[in-house]
Amino acid sequence: MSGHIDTVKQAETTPEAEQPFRELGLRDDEYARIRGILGRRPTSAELAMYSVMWSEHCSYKSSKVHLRQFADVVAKGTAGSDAMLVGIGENAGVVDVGQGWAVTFKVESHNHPSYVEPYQGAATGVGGIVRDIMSMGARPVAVMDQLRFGPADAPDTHRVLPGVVAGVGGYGNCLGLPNIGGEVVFDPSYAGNPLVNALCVGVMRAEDIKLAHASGSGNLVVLFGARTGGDGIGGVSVLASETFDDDKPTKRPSVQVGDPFMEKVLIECCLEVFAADLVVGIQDLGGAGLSCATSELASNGDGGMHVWLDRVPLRDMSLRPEEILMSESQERMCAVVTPDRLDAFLEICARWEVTATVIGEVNDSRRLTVEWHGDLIADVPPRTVAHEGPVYERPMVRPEWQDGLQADDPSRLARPTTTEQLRDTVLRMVAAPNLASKSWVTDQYDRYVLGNTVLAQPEDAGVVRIDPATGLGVALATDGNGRYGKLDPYAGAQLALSEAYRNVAVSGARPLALTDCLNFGSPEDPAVMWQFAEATRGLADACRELGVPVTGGNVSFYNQTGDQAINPTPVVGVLGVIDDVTRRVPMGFAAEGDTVLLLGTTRDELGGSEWAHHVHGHLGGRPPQVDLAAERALAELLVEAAARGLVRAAHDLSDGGLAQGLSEMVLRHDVGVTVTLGEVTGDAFTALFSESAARVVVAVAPERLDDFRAAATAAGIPVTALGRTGGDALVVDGVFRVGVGELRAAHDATLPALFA
Amino acid sequence: MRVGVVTFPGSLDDGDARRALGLAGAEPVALWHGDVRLSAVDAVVLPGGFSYGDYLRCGAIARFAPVMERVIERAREGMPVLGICNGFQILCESHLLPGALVRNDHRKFVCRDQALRVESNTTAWTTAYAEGQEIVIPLKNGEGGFVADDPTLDRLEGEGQVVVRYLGSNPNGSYRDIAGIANEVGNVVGLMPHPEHAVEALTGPSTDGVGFFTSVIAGLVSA
Amino acid sequence: MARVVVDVMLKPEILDPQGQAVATALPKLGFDGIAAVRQGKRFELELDGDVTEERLAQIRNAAETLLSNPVIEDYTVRVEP
Amino acid sequence: MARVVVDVMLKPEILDPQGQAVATALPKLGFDGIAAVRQGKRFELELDGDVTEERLAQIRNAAETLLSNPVIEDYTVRVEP
Ligand SMILES: Nc1ncnc2c1ncn2[C@@H]1O[C@H](COP(=O)(O)OP(=O)(O)O)[C@@H](O)[C@H]1O
Ligand SMILES: [Mg+2]
Repeated sequence: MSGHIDTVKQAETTPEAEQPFRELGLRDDEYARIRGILGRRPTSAELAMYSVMWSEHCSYKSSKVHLRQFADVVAKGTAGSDAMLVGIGENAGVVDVGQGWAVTFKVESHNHPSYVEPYQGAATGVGGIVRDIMSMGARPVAVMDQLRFGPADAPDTHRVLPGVVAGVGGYGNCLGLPNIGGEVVFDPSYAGNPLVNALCVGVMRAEDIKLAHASGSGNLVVLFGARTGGDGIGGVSVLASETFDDDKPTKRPSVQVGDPFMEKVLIECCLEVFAADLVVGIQDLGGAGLSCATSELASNGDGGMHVWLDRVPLRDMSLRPEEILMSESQERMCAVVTPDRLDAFLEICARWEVTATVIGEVNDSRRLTVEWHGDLIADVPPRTVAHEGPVYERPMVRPEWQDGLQADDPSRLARPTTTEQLRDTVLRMVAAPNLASKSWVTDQYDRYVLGNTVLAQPEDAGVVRIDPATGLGVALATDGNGRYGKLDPYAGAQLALSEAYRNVAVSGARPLALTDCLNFGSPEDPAVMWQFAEATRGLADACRELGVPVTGGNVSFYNQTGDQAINPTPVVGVLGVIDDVTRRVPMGFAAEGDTVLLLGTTRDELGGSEWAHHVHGHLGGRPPQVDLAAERALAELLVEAAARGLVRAAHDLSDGGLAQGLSEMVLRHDVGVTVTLGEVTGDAFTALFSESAARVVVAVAPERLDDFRAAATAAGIPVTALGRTGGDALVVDGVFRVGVGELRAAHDATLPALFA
Repeated sequence: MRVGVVTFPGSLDDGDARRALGLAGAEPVALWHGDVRLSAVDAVVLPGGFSYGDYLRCGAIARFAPVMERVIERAREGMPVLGICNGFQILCESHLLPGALVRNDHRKFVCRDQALRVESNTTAWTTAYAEGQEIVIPLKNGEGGFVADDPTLDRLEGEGQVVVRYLGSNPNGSYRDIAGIANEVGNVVGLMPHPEHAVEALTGPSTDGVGFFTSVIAGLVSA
Repeated sequence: MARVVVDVMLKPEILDPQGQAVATALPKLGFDGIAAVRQGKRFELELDGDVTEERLAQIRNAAETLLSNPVIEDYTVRVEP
Repeated sequence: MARVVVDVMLKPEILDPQGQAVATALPKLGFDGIAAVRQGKRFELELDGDVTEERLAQIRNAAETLLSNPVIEDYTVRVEP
């Protein structure tokens, strides 16, 4: 133990001591508020706790006022919200999927750490979201990853991408969680600001939901998992160095290193503990470590907790108490256990060789008190730390460039006209980094483990069976298009939701609920704040119309270089339920002689399109029109068609339009197709590359065609006959023919050539 | 027919192996790494995963688990043992099988549907296949390159101990495209690919993996 | 031909799950009295020709940028006798 | 406290993809004149108390059975000054 420990007693007797609150990221008025709450200056431990818990990351101080709209959607009783068992505010939302099963899922960002140390940043991102899911009492069953990088050929992308992918795989594979999908997107706006989001989904019986609540005076708080080291507390060292301690602070790493093996045994340990019903409440340790876990547990429970901080098992004996409170060491969990169950709890931990230590006790003091070798070093009302942080209505201004951007329509761009040019464009587009095969990435992820993966990449949605006895399953898809977001953040967010929703529906699952990760620039920039407000408003409005509530998510601000913010990138993950996974609909053409139909309406919509981006480096105009009523009707049709076995394949159209959609359907099983574009829309180019929303291509077996058409008519969905499957080429009648081999070569070569 | 599946800390495919055995008609028995006795099982599967995180070398620490002492002893007496992926690595570390498995030559984890040729159908785990039969089952590993010195490789080839071989492009730099081998007697088999992930059409690329499990059951029944 | 060895170890404050796994395994196998284990990487570089100060400086540069990640690792460079 | 270092390297005849990758990367980054690179492991063992002959023999045993796989690797054990 080095140096001097700041106690509550000292704080009372030295009210004027200088404190480095600004270095810890607190504003003058925030510091004054803390003094007001406590009626004295905070101790350095208290200052550490408030500063991390009141940070943007933990307190949501800039986003809170906007996120409230999501809760309002639920409060107003959207169709679908009755399926929600646990909503925003808990570690993750929980949805009732029927037959007594509940599913919890959430997407979260680990952007900045992945930029600093790609492998460990991405790995610990997966680790963190998996613990969130465990803290609901669920067994994690699958993960997904949403990755965004600068241009595919930029040097920094080459530094970051291989490490990020290896990290996602290294951690997830070692946990034994199948990776069932995700995204890989390249755009200059992410150069220097890669986005690494990760999603986890877990399953439990509805009655087994656990919450992060510390109730019951006398119950014990047990910390279990890895020992605590100095991980991720580079920032707090100022507490030691600048005021209270003359000793030179030991070096503290700002990077966290993950130990997936420890997390794997932690998962098994938790599952046994849950099965034996040994915990009252449970909480993962993520950002803000013990500060967060103890204050949230206490604040959600009966309101009081005492912690013996010196009992925390350490990896680094030089850690000071305030550092222990803030350490973000990975692979740790906190449980609240009744005294009579403690031995049983510890026995399970011992069997898995997991260190477990009683570090605190629940009481009815309404205070969170922290003791260090007999001295009281913190004494705070827990709600003021965990839930009553500052809330800001940040100024917002619609950027003055927005009008000019929208006016810069892609209609001025040169379009291919000859059949030769169209053919070239198709081949060029399937090879574009954003549209090319992602196998180089996804082949590094285990999609088979656990034996319940029914659909995974490159399918539209990941589908996992959750009950082998009945065939009940869930589907998940995530989407987000930052270019659309930049052109119109309100519509961009709605399009992200529309696409994920449609991807779930094409697989045959009924969309139920969503999670989101809102990746934006600095909230202190009024233009960014406007984008954020527009995106959240768009999302909330769309939730209401589609009848799918937001169950939880994450906000990541400050994704910018200098004053250049990333494209506003709300990533939306939609969860659907499918009662019988054998009815799932895959994306690829699987048989010859099926009729191929286009559902939905194609307009001349190329603003923000992949074509404008890849061929012309252009971003301008308006994104495709949002049509939520059409999306909803289309989804209902697709879910019905799947249940009745009417379609053999279905694939949604998005980036790259019909050309890309058909190419992917052909390449899935090397079954060709011949189509005519005459009835789609005016000219072949628009038909092939427009990105109009609410569109899907289906393949229907001859004997089901009448039934399907009747169902589509009843649903009011426009149907255009495209052609028939078969052969070994993608043939657009009268325009061009591309052999499967040539198409595959173009589609498969891009990523290996860039990153091998 | 009771077939044990050992769970080490970090085992991942133990549940899948039990499921596959059940589908094939055996009674799967969960064994724990700390067990000092093998509760009356007729055969044992060492499943895939990352035992002890694979931090030192794959399988290096698991080999010293208490249960392995009995597994090694019984294997030497002729009990059928199948090591899949991490299990294969453990068998090599235990010297029940020759050679070793090293980092993939491309240095990446690889998960793919792998075409294989069954080279030997005389081991305890492959009698259900025809010699030369081509099958597709998942492959997923980071350290799947089989290596051994030339005399050992020649002996494996000569004695018919190469059980399955990769078809198409070599996925990991394995010497002589070897995907799985057996000991001299044929009761101990190690495989990098995962037959337990190819037992249901719904979740696997095929059901080609079932044969490994029905083989051992048939052998035990007739024994 | 000369040989230069670059040792790369995780910084002491960084978690080392690999070393920890070895440290836990050793006593179980009856090897006692080992207080801690750290596991790192060892690179053996064979040079064409002699080791000059300039080439050593180059190798130090490579150790810093390619062979190690300075955010989490330290390295040492030495010429093997 | 004494420190013993165990170096474990792949045998020369075993393919070393990691060393090879480093060897290919070096010239691309402008580091020339490196004929070959091998990558191995370095274990630093901190002992409670002194290094005796008996303990060194123990550690050699651990290096042979646990820290290395003699089928593919060689090891060296040395006491750090
Ligand atoms: N980082 C990733 N991790 C896992 N799967 C991915 C990743 N990136 C892309 N995929 C998968 O590759 C397929 C194609 O991706 P994408 O073209 O973005 O799909 P969509 O256009 O339907 O959103 C999908 O199945 C997707 O889940
Ligand atoms: Mg899709």
